[in-house]
Amino acid sequence: MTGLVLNDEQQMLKDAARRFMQERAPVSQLRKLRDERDETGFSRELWQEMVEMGFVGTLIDEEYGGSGFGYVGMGQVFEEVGRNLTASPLFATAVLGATLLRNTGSDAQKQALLPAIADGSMIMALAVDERARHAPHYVETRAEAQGDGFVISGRKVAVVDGHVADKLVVSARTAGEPGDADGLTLLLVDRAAAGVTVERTIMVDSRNAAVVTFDQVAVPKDAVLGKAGDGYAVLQQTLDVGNAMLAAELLGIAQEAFDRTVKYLHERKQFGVTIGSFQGLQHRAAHLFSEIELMKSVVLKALTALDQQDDSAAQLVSLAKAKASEVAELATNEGIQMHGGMGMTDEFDIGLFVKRARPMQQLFGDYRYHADRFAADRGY
Amino acid sequence: MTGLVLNDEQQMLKDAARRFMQERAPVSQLRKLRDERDETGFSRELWQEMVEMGFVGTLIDEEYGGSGFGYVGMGQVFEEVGRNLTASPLFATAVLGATLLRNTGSDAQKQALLPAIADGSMIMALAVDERARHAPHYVETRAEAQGDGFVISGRKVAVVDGHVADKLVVSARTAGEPGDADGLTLLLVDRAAAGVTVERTIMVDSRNAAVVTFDQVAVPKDAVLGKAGDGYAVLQQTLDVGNAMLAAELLGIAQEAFDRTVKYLHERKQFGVTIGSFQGLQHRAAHLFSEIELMKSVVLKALTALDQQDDSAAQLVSLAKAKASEVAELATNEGIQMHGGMGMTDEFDIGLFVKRARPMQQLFGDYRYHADRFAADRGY
Amino acid sequence: MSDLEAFRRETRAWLEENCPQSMRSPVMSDKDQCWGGRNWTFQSEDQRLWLERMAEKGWTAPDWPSEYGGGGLSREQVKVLRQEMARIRARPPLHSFGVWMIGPAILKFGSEELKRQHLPPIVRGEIRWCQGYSEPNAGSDLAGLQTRAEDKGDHFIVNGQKIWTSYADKADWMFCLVRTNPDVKKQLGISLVLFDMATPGVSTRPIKLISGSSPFCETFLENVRVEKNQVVGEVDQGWTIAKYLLTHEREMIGGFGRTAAGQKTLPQQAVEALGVEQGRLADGMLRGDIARWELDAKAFEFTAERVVDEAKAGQGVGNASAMLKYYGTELNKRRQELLMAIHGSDAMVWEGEAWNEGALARQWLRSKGNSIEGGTSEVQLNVIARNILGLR
Amino acid sequence: MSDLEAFRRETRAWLEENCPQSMRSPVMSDKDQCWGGRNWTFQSEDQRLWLERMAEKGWTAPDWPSEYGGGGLSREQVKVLRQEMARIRARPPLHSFGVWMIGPAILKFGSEELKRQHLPPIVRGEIRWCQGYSEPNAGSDLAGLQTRAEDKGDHFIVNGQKIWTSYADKADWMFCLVRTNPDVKKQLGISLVLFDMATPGVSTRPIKLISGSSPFCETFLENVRVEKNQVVGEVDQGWTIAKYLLTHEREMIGGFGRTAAGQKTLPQQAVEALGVEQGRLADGMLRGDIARWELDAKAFEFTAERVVDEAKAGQGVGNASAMLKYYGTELNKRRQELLMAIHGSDAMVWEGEAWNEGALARQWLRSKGNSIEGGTSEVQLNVIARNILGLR
Repeated sequence: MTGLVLNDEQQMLKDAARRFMQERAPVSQLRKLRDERDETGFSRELWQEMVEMGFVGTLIDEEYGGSGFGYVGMGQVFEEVGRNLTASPLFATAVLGATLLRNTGSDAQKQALLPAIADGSMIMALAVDERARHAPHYVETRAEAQGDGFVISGRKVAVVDGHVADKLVVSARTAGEPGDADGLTLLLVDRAAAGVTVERTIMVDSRNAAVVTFDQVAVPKDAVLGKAGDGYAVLQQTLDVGNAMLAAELLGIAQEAFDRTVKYLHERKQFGVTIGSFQGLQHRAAHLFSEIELMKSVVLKALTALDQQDDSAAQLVSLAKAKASEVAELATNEGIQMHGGMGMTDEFDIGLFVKRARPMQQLFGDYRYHADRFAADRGY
Repeated sequence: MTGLVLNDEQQMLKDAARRFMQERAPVSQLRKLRDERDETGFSRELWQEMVEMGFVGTLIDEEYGGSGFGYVGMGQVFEEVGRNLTASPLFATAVLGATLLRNTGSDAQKQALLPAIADGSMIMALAVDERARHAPHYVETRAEAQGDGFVISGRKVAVVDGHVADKLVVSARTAGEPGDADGLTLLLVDRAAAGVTVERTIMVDSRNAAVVTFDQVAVPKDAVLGKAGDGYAVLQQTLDVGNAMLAAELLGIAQEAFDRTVKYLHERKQFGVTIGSFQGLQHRAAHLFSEIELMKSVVLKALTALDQQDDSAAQLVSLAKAKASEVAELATNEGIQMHGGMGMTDEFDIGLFVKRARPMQQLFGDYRYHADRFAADRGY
Repeated sequence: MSDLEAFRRETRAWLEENCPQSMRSPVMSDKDQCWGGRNWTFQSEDQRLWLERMAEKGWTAPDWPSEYGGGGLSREQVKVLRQEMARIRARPPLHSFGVWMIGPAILKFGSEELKRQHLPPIVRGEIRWCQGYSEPNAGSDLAGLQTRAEDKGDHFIVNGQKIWTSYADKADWMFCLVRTNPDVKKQLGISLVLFDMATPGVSTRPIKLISGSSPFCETFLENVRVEKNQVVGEVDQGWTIAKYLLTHEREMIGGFGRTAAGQKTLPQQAVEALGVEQGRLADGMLRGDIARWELDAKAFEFTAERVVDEAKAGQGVGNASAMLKYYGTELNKRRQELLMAIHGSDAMVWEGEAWNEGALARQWLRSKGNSIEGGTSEVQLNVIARNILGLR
Repeated sequence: MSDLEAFRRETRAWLEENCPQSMRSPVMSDKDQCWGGRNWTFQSEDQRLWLERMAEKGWTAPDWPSEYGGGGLSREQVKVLRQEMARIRARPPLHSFGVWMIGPAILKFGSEELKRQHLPPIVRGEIRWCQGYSEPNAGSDLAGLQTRAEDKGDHFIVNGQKIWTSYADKADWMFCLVRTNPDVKKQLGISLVLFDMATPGVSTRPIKLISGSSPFCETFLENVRVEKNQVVGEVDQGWTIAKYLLTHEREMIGGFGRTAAGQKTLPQQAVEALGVEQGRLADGMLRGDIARWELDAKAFEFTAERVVDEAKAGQGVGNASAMLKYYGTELNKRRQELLMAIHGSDAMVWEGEAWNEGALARQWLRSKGNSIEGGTSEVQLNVIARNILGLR
């Protein structure tokens, strides 16, 4: 890729993802899962189809059964996921799980787990936050060395797809105090291990997270991902990848909410004319259009920087996540307001976009978190 | 006064001030002073008229030749000053000087100075800030005890009307370090005293401030206002009164800028219709109207709290100054934008309102300073 | 002792004696509200007693004339009654669109016959009312309503559909805007009519909102017979009454989002959730946004005060209701977004007892409707621009 | 070695030999800009030499055909020339509305005669041009212009008034929009004409702005004779050319407010003025506002990049200029307000050497015009709403 445009391969992936999500996983599917109170909150059948389409293996190297297509590529998939509110464990497993293993896993760990992610047979989840607001260095959960391994105790919240995960990666403290960046260790834990309790939390977006409790959970020595005590840096890398994908998904959400709103402005009549003829709404729509253009640029810039292992990737991810959060909030709020009373009804889809946007804005840090991180990184 | 309405006396004072400023000190007078490059920046003749109208003595008790009319009353005068951009030393002398003497002066100091303020024969100025952004506890200027008095050395900036003052009140450190609230002392200094240098600075609003340098300036013991070392608290009281009057003046500025803008919207034609018929501008004007309504309420609330010596007066002043700064900025910026190219020309008056608003917003703390002070006072 | 003081003493003694102890605590949930009506099930014997005793004195509508069952109190006496009720934290005995909305309209515009028929049952909480204004294709353009009332001599036959009817499924009677003349300017051919919800042809369906279940309903009117004596005011002149009632509604909605007594303020919640470092909220960016909001919220509160004070003093420009509605609802939306940020992932949960069944998220979503119902923010801005600033 | 590499080598060598040393530093003030024209006084002998040498090769207008005095370079060669000039920090040899605006318009729309007459003197910097578009009573409604051109057979007689003419008092010729037909739809009766500023009946007056003196003028046209062969394109068809030029102008203004090379960034200035505590700017509220601005400024910068990249790749929706103009100028206004806040009372001073003669305040005031000139923000939003979103 040269410059801020997609190359042909990336464009093809995007087109394929768009067609697939529209046909196989549109908004109506999320509605169906919700109304039927599906216990997993996603369709296994769809998940297998996403494996076959190659979406799940986008970030996994070919030797482990993936396509090694990179972050810009995966970002295009997530943009389409956002447009269609597609429910699946793609984020928790194919982004967070795959990135952690790829960046820090031992050869044995990669051999054992990456192919299982790529072929859809294993679902993963990352247990990182302990507070309601993202604070990855605030970790009370402890992993005490015992015998040939560790014993983990603690409580994690907002674990996305924790309720269906086969394996969890948990950040635990092998040294230091809550608030320290040093002393954090990432460990692989079987969902089925003794002492692991998973409480499903149904979220406002009709998706799922979980509260996961570890009560004296014993894991072997080789459960450690990377080096014990050095977990924070690799965790940050993974969170950056995660936030870039969240930004891409928010871009899809904002664009789709905006497109539907502009369509409504064209159709809805009041006082004998279409409401899109009112300059008050026109100017707000035009402003929102401009903001979405900015959002597109920062998302693509962050994804590109990750692919190029650019030194400023972390800063650019914070820029992307901050701006994406801000614009998605504006786009979904304007969407409701411009849809008027009809937008307030559950019958219209626009409300589902509002509901999906906020949890994604907050997950791994909201506008304020990333504005602060951006400024600090910029030296002020 | 009961509730948030003016009583009859206050309303009469406001009406008198409005008539007087419109007739005797309208915007054209400021323009004239500017274009003639008047060295004082105000008219002595006008000043005497303001004395005769009783404006100058509004905050001075009757026994010292004033009317003791109170803060709500003086606020009405300042609102009209704001509407007409009236240039005079009213703020520096009749607000800051009079309040300092009234709150902390000894009987002898009051006897000597308050009547001279009330009859217009003496002009005062307050030398408090040393940094470009308001920081009243950041004081490097020192007053060393020497013989029967003090010797002052230091440099003050943004001293409003310092170039015409007969007497200065200066905050100097008799103990502690820059940044400490303790150890500040307020001293009366003759403008003519040896070692005092006043450098006039012509400001963007065609008004004046000064950089005042004190080089080994000797003052007697009785130059101290209040108690040595305890100056910070009384200074804060005076700054609160000052900020309430600045908020009232900003209210006048915002209202006048808004009125002129709405008038322009009614008159100016584009595309064959008045620009006031465009809903995009209508909605912005209506929003601004609402903000100005809020501004009116907080200004009156703060002035009332000062008159009633309410415990929360400081908090309410910060609320008023913050909100007044925010809305005046919006009103003047919208004023320029809605006046279009004509608003950019020096020929139109709207630009003078923009130019006057910013220095007043910043003087003694801008929106951000007072939002911070408000929040801290509210416990967060 | 003045008459008013005597009234205060009597009132205090009467309340002390007649207000059941369990009715002396704040309304905490919908269940604590007493709406009355034919199908009402009292939450408790105390709730029934309290309503009956107050209704007996006419104090469910204290300022209405006593000849229609009201309390017949003066403005000052009503104020004293409210103060004395607040003193012992007495709950309102009755929540009622009858008392708040259609009652005052009937008093002002209705015939003597209508007053005698409808006001006393409202005072006694026997008839519960709902409001039939909005229609699916009208929205902000209320006057564009299409529900038709055909003149059949001594009665009308009404056909059409209403939406956003609060508690239509629980109400006994509806006050309803209908088009009685399609051939004149749209504001001129509208009438306000009253009918029993049990009339054949009336059916309702609850509306589910993005925040979950709601009191709103759709109401379908199919050949509904309405007697001509049930028109409030003149036929075709209903728009004036509708506007009178809308202004009233707008003011109520503009008050949304103030912190209720006993509830923690937004900054207090932030301090609890995030902690304070060196006297300042630990999250600097969030602190800034909270301060901005609170400055505006306080300024708004004082403005509501000032508007009342000015009205009392016979001053003020009037027309404040559009501004209060606009600003108040926008403020509440900002407040709810801040609460979501403060409570983070806890605020994102939708079900489960530990999360109060998603109350935070549901309140947040519900607040989005504040700037739509009762006239959108855009409509309020139009009103300010046209009626106050004269821009058109 | 490719042809382009050969061209690069030649160019580098030529520049090395011909660009005077004093012309190899950034333009720091207006005085360093060379505008040429009949009345130009060169700032230095080097400035004259540099213009003459570049003009000789046609490199003041490198992509124009060499038959009209231009450089005749391909797109790739122009890029190489720019890179090589940037490499030695060579100044532009000529600032010219002729090169930037009317030249390209004549090339695209003008007759062969006009090209031969006007383009070579533009390339050589001999004739300085100004633009006569806006009128006092038109403003955003540019097509509503009232300057009349009366047909007198072989010439027009022009009467009217122009405003916002940059450097009209210094220019030699004007390209000017006039109404040649008042009886058709307003966009249809407009022509673009050229005339010498020395023609009898042309007079100018500089405009003083709120920020002080400015390059803008009013231009008065009283019975000004314009030859018919000085119409660019067809008579009555000038609006198309005007729009072509306006899009161009809009893009230039949208770029305002980027930090120039060597200048301190806004956050750097804030850090210097306020200091840092625990890694964060000492003023938390101001820090938040600066971060908000910088996030938007960076996002805007990348958007400008993306638009160019997409255009190169033949992608993109086009129509980006209105968005860039709108957002860029609003950003710059925010930037200037932040600079005022950062520099506090220092920024409020209007005169005096110690305060750089009020440069901060004057820049701040001048920035208010960015969202007015070249089409107001409101006009840009209209363009986006209509042309991109299809709302009307």
